[in-house]
Amino acid sequence: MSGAPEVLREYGQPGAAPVIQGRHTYGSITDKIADLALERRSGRSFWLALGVTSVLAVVFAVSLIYLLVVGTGIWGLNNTVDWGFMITSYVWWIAIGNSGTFISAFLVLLRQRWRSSINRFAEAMTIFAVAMAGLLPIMHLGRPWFAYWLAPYPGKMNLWPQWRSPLEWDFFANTVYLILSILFWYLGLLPDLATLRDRARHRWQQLTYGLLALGWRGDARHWHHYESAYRLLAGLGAPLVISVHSVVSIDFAFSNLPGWHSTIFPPYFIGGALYSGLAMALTITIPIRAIFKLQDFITPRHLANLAKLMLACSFVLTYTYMTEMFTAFYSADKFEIATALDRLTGPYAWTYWLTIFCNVVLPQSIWFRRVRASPVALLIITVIINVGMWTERFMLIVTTLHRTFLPSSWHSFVPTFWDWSTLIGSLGSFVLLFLLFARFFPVISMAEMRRLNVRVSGVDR
Amino acid sequence: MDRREFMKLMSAALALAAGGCAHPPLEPIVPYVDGRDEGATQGDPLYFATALTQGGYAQGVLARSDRGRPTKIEGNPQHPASLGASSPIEQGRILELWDPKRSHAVLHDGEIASWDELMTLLSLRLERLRPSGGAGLRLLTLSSSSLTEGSVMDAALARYPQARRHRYEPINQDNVHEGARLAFGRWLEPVYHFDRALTILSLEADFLGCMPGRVRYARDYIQLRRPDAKSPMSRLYVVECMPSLTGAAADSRLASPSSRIGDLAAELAERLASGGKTSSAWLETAATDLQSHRGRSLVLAGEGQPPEVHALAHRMNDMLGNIGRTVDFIQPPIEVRELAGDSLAALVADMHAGRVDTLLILGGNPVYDAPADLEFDRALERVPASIHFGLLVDETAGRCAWHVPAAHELETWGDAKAFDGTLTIRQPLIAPLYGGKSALELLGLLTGQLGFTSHDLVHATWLARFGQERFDERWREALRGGVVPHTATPFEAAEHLGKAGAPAAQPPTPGAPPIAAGETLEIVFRPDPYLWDGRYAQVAWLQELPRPLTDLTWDNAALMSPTLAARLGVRNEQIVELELGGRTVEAPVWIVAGHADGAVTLPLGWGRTAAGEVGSAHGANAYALRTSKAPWFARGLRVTPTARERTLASVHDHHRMLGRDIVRSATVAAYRAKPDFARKEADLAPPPTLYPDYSYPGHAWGMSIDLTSCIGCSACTIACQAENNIPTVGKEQVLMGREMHWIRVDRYDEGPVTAPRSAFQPVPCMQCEHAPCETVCPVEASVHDTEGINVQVYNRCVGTRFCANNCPYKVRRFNFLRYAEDTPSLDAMRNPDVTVRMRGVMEKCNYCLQRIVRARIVADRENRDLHDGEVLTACQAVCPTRAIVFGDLNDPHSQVRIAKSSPRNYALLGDLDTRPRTTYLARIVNTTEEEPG
Amino acid sequence: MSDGGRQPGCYGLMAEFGGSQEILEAVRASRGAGYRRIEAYTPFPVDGLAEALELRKSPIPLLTLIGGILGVAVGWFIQWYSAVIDYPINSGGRPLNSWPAFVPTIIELGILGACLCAFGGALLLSGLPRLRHPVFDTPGFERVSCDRFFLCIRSDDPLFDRERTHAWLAALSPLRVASTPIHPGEPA
Amino acid sequence: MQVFSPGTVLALKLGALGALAVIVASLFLWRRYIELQPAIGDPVAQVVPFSHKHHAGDDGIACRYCHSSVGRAAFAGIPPLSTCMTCHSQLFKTAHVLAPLRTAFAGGRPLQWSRVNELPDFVYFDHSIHIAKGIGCSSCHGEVDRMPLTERQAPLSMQWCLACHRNPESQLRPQSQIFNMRWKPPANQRELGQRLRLLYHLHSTDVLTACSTCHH
Repeated sequence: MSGAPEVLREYGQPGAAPVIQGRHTYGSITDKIADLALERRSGRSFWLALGVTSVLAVVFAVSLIYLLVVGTGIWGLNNTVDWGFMITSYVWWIAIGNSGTFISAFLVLLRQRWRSSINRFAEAMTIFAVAMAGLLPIMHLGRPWFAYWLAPYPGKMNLWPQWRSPLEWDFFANTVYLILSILFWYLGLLPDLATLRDRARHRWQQLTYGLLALGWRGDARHWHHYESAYRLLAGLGAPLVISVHSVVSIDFAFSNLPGWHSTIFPPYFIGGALYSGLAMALTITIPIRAIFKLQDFITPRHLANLAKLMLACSFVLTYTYMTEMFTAFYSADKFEIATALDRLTGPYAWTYWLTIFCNVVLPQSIWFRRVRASPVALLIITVIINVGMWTERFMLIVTTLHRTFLPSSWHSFVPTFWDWSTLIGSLGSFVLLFLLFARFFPVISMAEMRRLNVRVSGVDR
Repeated sequence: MDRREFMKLMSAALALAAGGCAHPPLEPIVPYVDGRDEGATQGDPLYFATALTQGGYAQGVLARSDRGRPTKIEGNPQHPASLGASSPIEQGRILELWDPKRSHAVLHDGEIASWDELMTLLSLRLERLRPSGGAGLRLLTLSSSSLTEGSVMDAALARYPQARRHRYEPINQDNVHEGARLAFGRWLEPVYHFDRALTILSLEADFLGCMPGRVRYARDYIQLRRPDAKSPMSRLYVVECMPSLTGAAADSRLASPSSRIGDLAAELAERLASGGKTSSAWLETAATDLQSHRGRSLVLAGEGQPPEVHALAHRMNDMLGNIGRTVDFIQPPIEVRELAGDSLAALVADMHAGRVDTLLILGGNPVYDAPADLEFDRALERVPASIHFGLLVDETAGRCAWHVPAAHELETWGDAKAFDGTLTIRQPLIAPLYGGKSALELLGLLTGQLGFTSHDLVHATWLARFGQERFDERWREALRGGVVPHTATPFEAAEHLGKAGAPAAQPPTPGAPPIAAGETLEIVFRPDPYLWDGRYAQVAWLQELPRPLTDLTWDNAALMSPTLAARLGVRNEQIVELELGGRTVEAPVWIVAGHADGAVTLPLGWGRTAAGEVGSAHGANAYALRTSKAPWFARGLRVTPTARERTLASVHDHHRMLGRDIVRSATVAAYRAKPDFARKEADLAPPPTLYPDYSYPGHAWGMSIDLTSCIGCSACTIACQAENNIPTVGKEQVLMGREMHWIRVDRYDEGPVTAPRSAFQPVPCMQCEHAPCETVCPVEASVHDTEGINVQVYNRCVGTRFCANNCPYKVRRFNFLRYAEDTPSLDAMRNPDVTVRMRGVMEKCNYCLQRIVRARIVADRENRDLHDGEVLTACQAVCPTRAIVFGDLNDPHSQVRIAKSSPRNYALLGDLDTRPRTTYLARIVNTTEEEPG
Repeated sequence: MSDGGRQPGCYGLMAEFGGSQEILEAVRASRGAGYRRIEAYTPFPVDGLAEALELRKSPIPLLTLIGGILGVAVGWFIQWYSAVIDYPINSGGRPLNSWPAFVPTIIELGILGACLCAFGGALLLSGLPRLRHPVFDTPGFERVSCDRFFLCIRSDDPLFDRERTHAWLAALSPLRVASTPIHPGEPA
Repeated sequence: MQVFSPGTVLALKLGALGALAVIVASLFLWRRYIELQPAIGDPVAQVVPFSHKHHAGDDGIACRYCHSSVGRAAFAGIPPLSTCMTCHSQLFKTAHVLAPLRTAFAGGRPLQWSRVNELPDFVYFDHSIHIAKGIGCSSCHGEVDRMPLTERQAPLSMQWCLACHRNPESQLRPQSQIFNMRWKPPANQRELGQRLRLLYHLHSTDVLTACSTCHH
């Protein structure tokens, strides 16, 4: 079967950038990607990034240790606003993870083969983001060491979880999501780990990668089952990701609070999740592409495709913002209207308008081809969108909580040093994990790139 | 933290760790419920009737003792000043007892000395004074109504005829006594009968907040404020400067600088005497109303008003035929030989003149709270031997040569009179924790009866009074009930009083025309409702209890009206310099809606410098401006704004209802016309639900809170705090919004900001049947029990805080830090029936579950049902006006069922279909105006 | 040369190819020649290879379905049993058997069961993990994970004959043909 | 080329097994370590080696002679030293083991006994109601009169408490048997228990297993 005609069928956009640049063979793809992990000849930019993120990871660790020693009171929370930065970050992280799954799973199902170049990124992003999303709510508990009480197990207390709580659903959704993400990622990684094992220069590399590769030998039977399982995991991941973020939104919508108690929340959150995840994928891809010189495999076409998807999500979000306001005023419920007005004009109104600017106004620049073609412009935009999406969650949480039904108990939320340090620390730790991953594992699926290469270029060598 | 069971077992060992050696008093004490037997001391708590005094007036209490450890104060139902209720201060005094910062040792010039050393030195000194008859020996005491103290003092003065006894009390009844003298020629005290008065005019008399007998007065007052009863509702007029509890309760309130109130009183008296017209419509209405209720009306003046105003009030009552009906006069329960202010002034003059050789300060803190113009501290330097006796090493202790640790009132024997003269023999609950002495023991030195305990002396007093016959029986009876029967001071017969003398014809107060721009202002000193004159500054519960009408904790402030603040160009929390007669004090501004323009109120009792870690360095010291000539208000205040700020910890920032039907109120007329005005859709029939209702076949606990009766005194908040081991969190945490009170008293203002009408609303957990908190808890920490209580299982809680978010009433409280665990020194004080919550768990009101469980166990042991009233929640028990009723909703005859059958019954935020078990009775006011709001 | 028998000391013969089309053709040819125990090793999934090898349809979808059903069943049972039977507790006045509220957890557990079965099934059916395997001893086999494609005719193929099979493979014009040994004492 | 030699594979397999064993063992040890109480069946050393066997078993002193409040209060009661001294001012006046008792009594200080049955602070157990409703001493404390040094007999875990609260019939005794250390459920205990449950007016199982029954 020759590759070229299929390429034209799939990417029949005249003038579009190719998905692989340059003339590559199986060997050159392998050399390029595997050597990143095995040789580790890293540039200054890498070490600089590693240094900065390591410091932030230490900040994160210190913040969490201080939290465990002193208590939840180190944050700016109070008896009126019981959730703050941590839950904001939690929703933000899980959203980013969701989009990673979207890129890897949905695009598999939709046979978007250009995803091959970025799916490993996206999956790693998912895992690290979901790990953060798992860690933060546990740390947010008053007594994190009892988090296992959310799991059903036959214990000395004869007690079970309270199944009606969305937090319980959340516990299951996130756990399952993390497990599935890791399995999906690991399954895809197996052939590449075998490559590293077979090309390892050092004995320890050989042993480590060899152990992780589980003895993968590229048997046609392996590939046969592998492809079946991979497709099924993608198929399971797709509804899972929808359910996970629906459940996250129900953490809020299940309540009776004006501003949260709304049926638009699941699609609202899913749209937002895709949006912020795509932005984060770009935010990560663009510098990594530059640091590791992966321009051949991650081409302007990938960046443009992601940017266009992001623009589409921005419209989904714009729609939900409008619906939210419309519903509030149309409800004629005085509490709903008060919350809506508070968002528009209250003490935290700046978060609302910042959200609108970052998530609605700014992305309109993606309409311009020059913006789409410029990695730097895209990087700036996506970073701002990430900020905007974080602000949106903060706005949703804090503006709802700080003024609820009884004016007597209204109280503001003011973040403390530790709120900020935990937030920034978690960001740094995420990037650090990502850098380490990029350093020790193939950042692009070599097996998939080989297949993509033969299809795109027809070079069967 | 030590384990509770261990504490139960080893209370003695533990109290030792708390800093002293705790054991029961040596002499037999008598529990409130008879049938005491030795075995029971190891088990259930016992209650002992005793009394706590303030300003010399006794407030009868029942003190709970858990295996010898006093843990809670309840009111004494048999005591006339209590009738079962108490004020926040009495609740806080249990913490005063256990305060680890109490003085532990005799000090000489700041160094630890011994009691024997002091005795030796004093004896020598007294020996030397003996020949001169004790010239140069002075005693300074607080006001006292104790028979024993009086007789011991008399005995001492008999041995030292040249010695003198002085009395000082910063918040005293001098004006009351002097006012009576102006009117009747004698020092007398009025006793009011609010349960008979249909029209009441208060001339800055805060009879609900700070008068002796206030707890009883609140109960009496509310007797005629029951809209569902057949009787007519009384109407209360208040004219005052700073809004007080009484002002907030008023049906018609006039804000006026304190100095103007005398003029108003004179004008009103004139109007009542000779008819004619008054200058203001308000006075006119009040006058008409008073006149139409002759014999059933009442005019009273507050202790801050000059004697002339009191005399005017008596005269008006006389004219209205109220004397003998709504007001009676008695000999002052406290010993009045001279006015407190004069007495101190005389002492200080002698001290300055070097005529004082040995000064015994038997209580009180004059270095801190004496009038600034007397310069007590400088005078003290001229006294060769000064001995301070007190609970704390306070400001005065630091300036005296000697300090003797005092025993707490719960540690000593004594006796005292209530506001109406009823006598109580005080019995101790525990032997002195820190080796403190009673004043009586110290006085033994003067009488030459060294070695006698307070018990011996009190016993002797009563042996003389009761006589030998049936003494033991009467003694035990008096101790058990907490009152000596039939000892109320008889009322002065009207014919003996004579006509209330008319004071001078001209306006009796210094002329105080309305304030014009640019003129100096007036400063008003009021007692802090909880710290009083400052003596309770070390009690963290009282520091953290939000002040009614300012909502401030941990600080006082220069309180002023919005208009004045605007005129001065100052904002909340901006520090201003207050200058009066060359003395200055800095205080942050706090704007109070309804405060009189032209005056600034600075509450007394703040700015302590030596009141332990808890009490020191909070607020501004008003005594620095207070002089003996103008102890309550003074003109000539200059306010200079500074650029600095002091953050004030207010617990509520918003006081408007914004059109939400939170407190539902109406006038009597509107209520009579439409009795179910408060009922909205959700109150008439529960909103439809998909779920079948749960059945509660046994008990179904419920609560009703009458907003008509609630006077906002916050006694419920602090009683709950004491009952449920609720920690205080400190100013920083209050500022962050983390106060822990399980029942808070919300205040909502309606009407113009210059003259708002305030309504109080106590908000505990509503115990919703459809509890929004429960369904969101992932670990079954917040669940319902079979009797409908929304329980919080602390040990199961992981602290997601979703429950608190989802609570529409925001009554859940989270232990953000180790609030309770960090005060192990208070472990011995804690209620052993209530789990001390750890860091990271949620807590909230549970209808005093421990009391229900205890009562249920007792009933089950006896194989019977609980009867109505057997379980009282702590908030219900303490409430002076019985606004809170708790009981079984399944019992058709229960008080709570009856209360809830009122057409005024409504559920807070009932539209949410939370089905709260706690509901409110709408607020009814007796205004002549249109329906408020 | 018995059916299913294996030549002692020899796993099979390996032909090494440089491209995916070549090995596809070689597999098809070998199947055509009657070889049945053929294995193919490739650096990426080659389209059509499974069909050429006439591999059975993968049972993993079925396994996944079973896993999903099991997950759902466990999810439903544990919630119903704990909330209704084992420790019934009144939470917010909701019925004990609040089945609509149980659905999200049931879904998640269904997905968990399915994904564990899919992943576990893939490993199990592939015989992984297996760190040692005779084919690793084939000379040059380390490039199978890079750019080489191997066709193996196992020694237990009924038609296997060291010389004739070697000749057959050589005729397919591979880069080379090598023998894969089995070390004594090790399972094949 | 094989990456893993047979030896390496074996080592890895053994290593995995070993790691599993270590994890299981440390979990087990950790649970032992966090246990508040002395182990079941471990006699607890006391400052005075008080023997229930001697006092209650041999001498036949009734439980309530010392634990006087057991029927009237939550706490069964530890006797004041004066109770000990009723006899020991006459008997064993000079015995060495009783020296701490005499010293403490003379000094007016309590003896520091070590707890045998410890409940967490957040659990409220009331002896009197259990006695009143037909639960005998030995149901929880075992045959104390056969213990030279007292030891814990029951796990006192929530599960253990619940087992009885869910099915009190299995343990209910007639009032005459409360202090009988040898009481064993008779063959017809089910039927007897149901009758006693009615007689004692026990609350429903819902009430008995409500959180608020033991936690507040």
